Amino acid sequence: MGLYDIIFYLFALVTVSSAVVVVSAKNIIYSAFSLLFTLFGVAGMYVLLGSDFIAIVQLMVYVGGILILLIFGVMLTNKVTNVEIKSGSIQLLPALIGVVVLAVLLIMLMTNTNWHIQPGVIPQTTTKELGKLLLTDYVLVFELLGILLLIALVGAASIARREE
Amino acid sequence: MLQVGLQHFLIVSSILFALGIYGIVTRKNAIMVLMGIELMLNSANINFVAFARYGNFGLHGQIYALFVIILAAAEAAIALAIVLNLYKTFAKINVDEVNNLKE
Amino acid sequence: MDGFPILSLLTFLPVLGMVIILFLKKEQEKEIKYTALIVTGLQVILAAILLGNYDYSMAGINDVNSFQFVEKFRWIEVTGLSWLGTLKVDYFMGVDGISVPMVLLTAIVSFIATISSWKIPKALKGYFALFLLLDTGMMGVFVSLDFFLFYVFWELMLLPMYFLIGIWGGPRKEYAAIKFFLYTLVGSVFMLLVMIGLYFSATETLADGTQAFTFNLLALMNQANYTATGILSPYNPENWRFVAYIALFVGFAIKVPMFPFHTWLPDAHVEAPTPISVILAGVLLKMGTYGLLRISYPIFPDVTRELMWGIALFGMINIVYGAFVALAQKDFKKLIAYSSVSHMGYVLLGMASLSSAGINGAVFQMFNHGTITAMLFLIVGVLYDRTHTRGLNDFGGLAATLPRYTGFVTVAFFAAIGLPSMSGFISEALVFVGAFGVETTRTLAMISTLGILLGAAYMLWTLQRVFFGKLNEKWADITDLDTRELIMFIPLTIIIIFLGVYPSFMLDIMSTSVNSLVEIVTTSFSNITVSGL
Amino acid sequence: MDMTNLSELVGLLTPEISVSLFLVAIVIFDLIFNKDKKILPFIALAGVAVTLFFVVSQYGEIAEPIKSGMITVDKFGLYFKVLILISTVFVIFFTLSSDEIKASADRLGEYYTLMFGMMLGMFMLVTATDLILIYLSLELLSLSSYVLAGFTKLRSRSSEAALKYILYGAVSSGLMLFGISLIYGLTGSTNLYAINDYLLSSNGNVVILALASVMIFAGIGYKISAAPFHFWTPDVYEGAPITITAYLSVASKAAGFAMLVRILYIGYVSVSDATGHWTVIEAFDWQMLLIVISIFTMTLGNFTALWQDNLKRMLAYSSIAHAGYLLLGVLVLSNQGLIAVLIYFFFYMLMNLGAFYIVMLIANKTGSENINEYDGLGYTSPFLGVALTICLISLTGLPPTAGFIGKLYIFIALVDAKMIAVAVIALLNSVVSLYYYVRVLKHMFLTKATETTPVVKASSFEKIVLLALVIPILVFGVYFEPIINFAKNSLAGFGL
Amino acid sequence: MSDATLVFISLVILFLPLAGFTIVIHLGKKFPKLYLFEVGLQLVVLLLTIVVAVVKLATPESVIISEFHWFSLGDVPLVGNMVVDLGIKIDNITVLMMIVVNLISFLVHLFSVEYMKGDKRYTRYFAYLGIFTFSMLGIVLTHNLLMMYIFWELVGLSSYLLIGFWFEKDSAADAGKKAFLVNRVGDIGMFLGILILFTQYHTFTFDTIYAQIAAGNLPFESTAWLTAAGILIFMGAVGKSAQFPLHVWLPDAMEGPTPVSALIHAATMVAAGVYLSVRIFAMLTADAMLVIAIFGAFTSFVAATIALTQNDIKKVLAYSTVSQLGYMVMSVGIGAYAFAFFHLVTHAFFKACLFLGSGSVINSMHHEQDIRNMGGLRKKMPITYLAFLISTLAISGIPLTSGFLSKDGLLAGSIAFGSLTGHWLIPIIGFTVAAMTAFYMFRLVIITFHGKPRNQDKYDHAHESPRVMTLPLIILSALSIFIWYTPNPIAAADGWFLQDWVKTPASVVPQEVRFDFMKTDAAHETNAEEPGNEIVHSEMYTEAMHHAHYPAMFLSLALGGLGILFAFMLYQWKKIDPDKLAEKLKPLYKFSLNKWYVDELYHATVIAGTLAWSGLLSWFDGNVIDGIVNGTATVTRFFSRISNWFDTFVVDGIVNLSALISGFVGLTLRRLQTGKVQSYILFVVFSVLIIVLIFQPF
Repeated sequence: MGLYDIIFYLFALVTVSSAVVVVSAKNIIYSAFSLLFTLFGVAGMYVLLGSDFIAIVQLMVYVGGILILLIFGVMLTNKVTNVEIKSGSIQLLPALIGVVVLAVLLIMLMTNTNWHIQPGVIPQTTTKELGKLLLTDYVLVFELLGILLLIALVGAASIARREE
Repeated sequence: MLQVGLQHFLIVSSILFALGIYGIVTRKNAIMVLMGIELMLNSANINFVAFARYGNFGLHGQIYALFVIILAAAEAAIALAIVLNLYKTFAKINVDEVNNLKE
Repeated sequence: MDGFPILSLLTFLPVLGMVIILFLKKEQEKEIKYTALIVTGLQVILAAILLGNYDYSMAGINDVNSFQFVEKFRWIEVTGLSWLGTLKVDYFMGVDGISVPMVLLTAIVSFIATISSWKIPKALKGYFALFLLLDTGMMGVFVSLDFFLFYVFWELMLLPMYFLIGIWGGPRKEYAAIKFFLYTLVGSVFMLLVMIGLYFSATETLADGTQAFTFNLLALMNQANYTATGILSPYNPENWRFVAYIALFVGFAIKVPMFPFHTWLPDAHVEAPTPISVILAGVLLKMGTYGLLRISYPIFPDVTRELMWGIALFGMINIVYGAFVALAQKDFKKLIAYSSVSHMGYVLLGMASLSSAGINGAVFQMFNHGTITAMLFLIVGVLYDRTHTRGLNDFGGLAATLPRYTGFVTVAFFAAIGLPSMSGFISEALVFVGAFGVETTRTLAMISTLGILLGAAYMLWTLQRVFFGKLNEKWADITDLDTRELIMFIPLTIIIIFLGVYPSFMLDIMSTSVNSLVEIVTTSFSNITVSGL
Repeated sequence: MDMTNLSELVGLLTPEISVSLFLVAIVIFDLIFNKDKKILPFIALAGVAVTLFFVVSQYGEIAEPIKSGMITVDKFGLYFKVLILISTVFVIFFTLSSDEIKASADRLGEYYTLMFGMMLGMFMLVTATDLILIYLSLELLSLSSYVLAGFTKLRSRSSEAALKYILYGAVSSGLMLFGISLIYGLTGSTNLYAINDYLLSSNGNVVILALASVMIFAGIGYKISAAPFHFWTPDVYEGAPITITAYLSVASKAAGFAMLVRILYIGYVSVSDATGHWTVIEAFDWQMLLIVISIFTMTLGNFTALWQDNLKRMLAYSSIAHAGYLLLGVLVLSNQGLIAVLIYFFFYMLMNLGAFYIVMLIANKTGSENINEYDGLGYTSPFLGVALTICLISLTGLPPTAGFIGKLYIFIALVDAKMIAVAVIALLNSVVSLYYYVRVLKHMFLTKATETTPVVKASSFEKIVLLALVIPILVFGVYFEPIINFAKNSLAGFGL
Repeated sequence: MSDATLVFISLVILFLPLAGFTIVIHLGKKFPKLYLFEVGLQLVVLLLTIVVAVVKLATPESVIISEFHWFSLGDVPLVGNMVVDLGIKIDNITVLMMIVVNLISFLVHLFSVEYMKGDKRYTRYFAYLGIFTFSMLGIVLTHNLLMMYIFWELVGLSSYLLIGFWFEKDSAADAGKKAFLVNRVGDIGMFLGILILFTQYHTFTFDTIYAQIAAGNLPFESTAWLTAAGILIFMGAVGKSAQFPLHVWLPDAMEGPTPVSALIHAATMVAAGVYLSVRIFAMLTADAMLVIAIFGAFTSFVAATIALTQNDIKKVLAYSTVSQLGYMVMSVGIGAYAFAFFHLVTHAFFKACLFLGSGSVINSMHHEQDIRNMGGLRKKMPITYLAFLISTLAISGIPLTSGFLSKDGLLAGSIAFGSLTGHWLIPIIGFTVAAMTAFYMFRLVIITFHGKPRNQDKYDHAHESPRVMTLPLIILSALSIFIWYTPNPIAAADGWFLQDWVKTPASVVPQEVRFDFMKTDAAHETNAEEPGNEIVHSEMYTEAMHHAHYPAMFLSLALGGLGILFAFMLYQWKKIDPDKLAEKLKPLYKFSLNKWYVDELYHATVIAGTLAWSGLLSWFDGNVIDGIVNGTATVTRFFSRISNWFDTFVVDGIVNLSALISGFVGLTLRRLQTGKVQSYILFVVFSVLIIVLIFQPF
């Protein structure tokens, strides 16, 4: 068990345990902050998997964008004077059964499947290669995502905007 | 077994996925549900990157992860907008209480 | 008559009338009525012209060359459909001895129903528009020679019927209407499946020499046209012909209506307004038996032969059961409705014998039942118009105040009983001659004679309860038939008696075709094994 | 990839580019003509027209499918694009007379923008042959529709619909994404052709393949509202503005089916014989899955619809049931079935749009879609009554309406595949469906009009739009050759 | 006169009454005098009939057949051209029967002019008479079974109309219905018999069928079927001729106007059954004949016993009619073909006379029908009395009357039959009935016309009927004298009637199923091959008949005389007190009778044993036979109610149940739609899991 492994387990532990908190904490703020750790953990995984660029993007977009957005959402939907940030849970038992079965099934399959494993070179810097791919093979998707973001912008604005 | 390989990442992603779904179906607060969705997407992303790394499929997996992250952002934005709007109309955001449309 | 599309005209004239009516204003009631009257009158004239030009010596059934007034055009043709090759649907109409009586019947009954509709209380425009659409549907069924076309017409009359019962009907009209609709739809969906199955089982040679799957009924009657592997092909050892036959049979049987699929009929009849009951009993029920003769018999003669006893059994049950139930009725209209069940049983019984006399009798009985039952429903309608009740025990002694009406009632009732000199006798007698003459159905025919007795019993009992005995003072001052009503009754009476005295008029039309049908149904598709599920 | 590839790509994507440009144009015009938004529908219509031009010209040029990277341009896709464009035109027309949308007239720019966003998503969806692109297109489509479903945001039911829609959609697409990731892990690619190659050559790992397939199907099932992935449908259909409901029920469902056909017939197929019958890989029994799903879907849709008093909701369930019928065309795994799906969709589009339009016109007047509002309507508003009757009869599948032809073809495909039992179940289902469709007729015609019965006068524009839907229903009911030819030609170039 | 002319005139005879009916029924309302037209028409018909009869009987051997295709079923596969013919056959029997029908019909027309006067449907009555005459003539003239059946039913219709003529009375309407229905039972049998024959021979024509049978072509290749066909067709006669057990309608039918009873329910229609039996005689096998004989004998006995006690003048006559019809039927069954027909003719006249006589009495007594209220009428109504008496003598079989001739022959036949086959019961019954007949008829005469008036008030108002009513009586009673039939008042066989006109046709059935005495002698072998060629019976039978003639004559005379004597003893001379007799036998009754029968006991004055037996049979008739009819009706109604219930609840129920289930399924499925999106999502997750677990190939 080398350093790599130890780091993995560390990240895995952080990711999973904070994810557990995310989905179980009563206080929504706790959940949000746990999500931060989860996202960090996942970013760490990316690093371990040799995709530094994705890790950075993960941090920037998720932590810097999505998470902040969520926290804003929490704040906007709870009046300051009447902070009701605790939230309950519903249908725990069926959910637990379903999720446990799902998890066991998934883990069994993940471990028992004969995956296509081929040791290959790990690129040192992925950013440039990614950039190239993005503008050649995936240029179509790239453009599409542009429009998607525009749509998101327009849509979010349209919905969230205060009506006169 | 302890030697970290593809399976390990996959197990982590599986757990994240399961937890994500758990969060989605159990949390009352709409925003917490959204967090669950993010967990789901993250788990898929781990898969993509891990498969790309271990299967030597090139960088495609990473690209997919990138797309998904962007998409997740867009989705989160719209979802939050909808939640905010819901809050304005219903003055509540507990998903289970928003059930006027049924049967 | 060459080239003159008389069948299309007959079929679509009512649609034309409907369009005219739709363009009229709601308030122009007179114009609307007369349009309908003229259209149906023209239909009668056209039917008469058709009969005048009809060549009695040509058989039809499965040979296009001996069909008459044939109109055949390529309607839909799509080529190059992967392995399907060509998909085609023909606009294919023609008449033979089995359809001509039905065409006549449809024209006559529609005309009389139009007169009977004269006093429809509300929404005349809609009523007559739907009525004419219904007319087209019925006529179309009887002249179509392409299964697809047949099916389209078959379904076409469902909706108008639904509305006609549902809007202009009695107190439980909605229930009756939807019941009718659902029942017949169940039947027709099975028919649809068989139609598709047949489509994939036989091919027809096109003008350019290629083979194409076909809906052409005549092509489907030819064993040589079947492919080796078609699902309903007799050459396919694992064919589904038996099942398909049953499915098709159920589809038609619901329309007939055959026990135990008959329960829609009393409801529909009782709730429908008089003219619609007339149409229902007069024409619609015949579509079922006509379908059996036109489609089931010649296309599945092998299965027909296997199942003739079963069909006869159901015919017998219809006869006896219908009569028993009729006997118990307290509602005049319901009684007539059940008598229809009983009388249609004769048609089934006759058909089941697969003999010339039986089938001739069956077709003739279809016509006769059409006219007689139409009259019976008119009779109930006339009485209901005046008294607003149909309870058999609410009347009594009406013969004293309504002598003219009672006269027609007596004629109609005795015609229904099968009194000689009236048309019903000949057909029923032929049915029995046919059914008795074949060993398979002999016992059933003998049991069915019970129906003759019971039929007389309920009819005479009704006659007695309603018309004889002490006059119920409540109805002391109701009026006898007026001219309009006479106009409805007289033609029917004349037809009933004329055909009773001179049945050749009708039998000559059909006998050539029927004999050909008997030949086909008893001999073709032999040497093949019918396998079940 | 060099510039020739790129220009080739541009050449192949003219319709999509057109849509995108008009999308941007709408945004810009919306900003310029801030006060008067009347011009926007015309820009939208122009956009549809131009796009239609490109689609049609592409249809004429393309003989064989052209595969380029993540997309495949073929007539099959173009058929669906035509379908989508036609329904877009009608939805724009609907919008013009929708009171709901008029109430939010100041956000009309967003409305059309998002509609074009949906359109673009659908276009990409029917063109894509790469799972990632499929996923992203699906998301583009979904994101736009989430917003549109909640477009009348001040109405609580609209907001609720949007929330449910997005949560449900996000989970479904999340499942699909996870499935895609598993497929990617198994095959090393997301390209359907490559996946197919892999699946044909390898025969291990069947369990994980099944899981991935089902997860992907969850995404598809959500889009086509197949049970048990349909739950969002009734709630969202009821909550969303009717124009959007109509659009979702037709166009977005069409795109979903195109996606299903692509994935199934490209990704999973193993043999396609000369007679047009297909076989899928043995590892996962797609056919049985689809049979079960289809029967379940139509049964659930029909039986639940029996109990609906809200017409919009009833139509939602009916559209679920129709998804079940449409699945029949897919599951027979034959060209015949695909033709049936194409034909069915065309007719389904006409009748469903017609029905929704009338429901909308009536709701404009009454503010409600409750069936009791329809009592006696056939007398006060005969035109609408008759038109709705025709649409509903067509939805039931009775001749002589187009709906019958659609059903007929589905059953032709079924009988051809010897799936008699399935056909019988489907037919009995259609009998059940009759009941609730006719129930509307009952309320319209069999119940007498009272003074509370609204008199809904359709404007001549509305009448023309309605006639443009209803007349084809009747005409195609008796003369359907052009549509069959169209479908057949579109399938001739189906890429494999 | 050529055959063609004869046929033409016959057709005119057939259709004139129909024309009369059509005209009178349609115009009768406007022109009430049209009844005269109808009467005149009937006179014309009668005259034409006489012409035809005279011409035809001049050449007794000839048979004229004229037929045409009624309809055809075309070229039927396996059979060839199938044609259904209608046609008429004029032979001696036909013309004799035509005379009977038309003569009585005319006389009844005449009688009715006065009798029905003042009725509100006066002209319609005559129209109905017209259609009856038409129908009856159809039966007489036909040469085939189908036409026979057709007119058979039409006769039933006219009978229905006439019985129920006073439909305001429930009893009349009921009786009409009952008559029609009971007849239908027989008709169905007849119809089935016809079907058997048609199935085999594809024709309805008598002669063709007989030719085929003679050629050895049997129905379904079996003599049993031939027997069955015979018995089944005979069932038609059972109904129409009111044979046991279908005789119940006839007494009720007396609800109709009395002239109608005379015409239809005494002379003509009810005799149609006998006529039919006569027509099918050639194809009857021994078994069939025996069945017929037993039916006939039993009927005659049952009816006679009942007639003993009846007090309604028309009921007595009705039961006597039933009894006499039983005689005729029995006579056919025992092979005394000629005497059956002979008795038919003679009975027609004297029974019509009796009925018209009773009508005359009833009319003058202001519609009083109970004989207990009559008496002494011979002084008030001498002509009626005389006519009635002559007819009564005839029916009782007193020499010099026609009845003596026919009855004697018939009884001789029965003795011959008994001696040849050992079935002695039949002659025994025959003679018993003869005695009873004489008794009850004289009882009727004595009670009605002799003695002292029992109801002075009614008696005072009674008067002799007008001439238009007495004339028919006179004519008919005159026809009850022997001279019209034979010059020899004690043996009919020598007369022209039997010698020249009516001859027994040869049987066509295979030898082995004939009675021994009917087997063809070698000498007749060749003749027998040609059906229709009328020959007398075998030597054996002729000889037996010959031997039986005198014993039969004396025995019947003795018994008849005894009966009459008894009647006189009881009623005229009061040597025996009928009431006392009844009193004596009271205990025999008690255990089985209710009050109504006690009443009957008081008024019935018959000898002890017969009395008890009569009451028992009357009870049997009222409760068992009618009870069976009523019981059948009850059971039928019960069944129909069950069917109705079944229809409403089971058949409909299944339909509604499936609708209910549909609804329930919908309701359950609807519950899934909770409105909570998270539940939906959970459902989706579970669905995915379940699908994977089901569809993955572990």
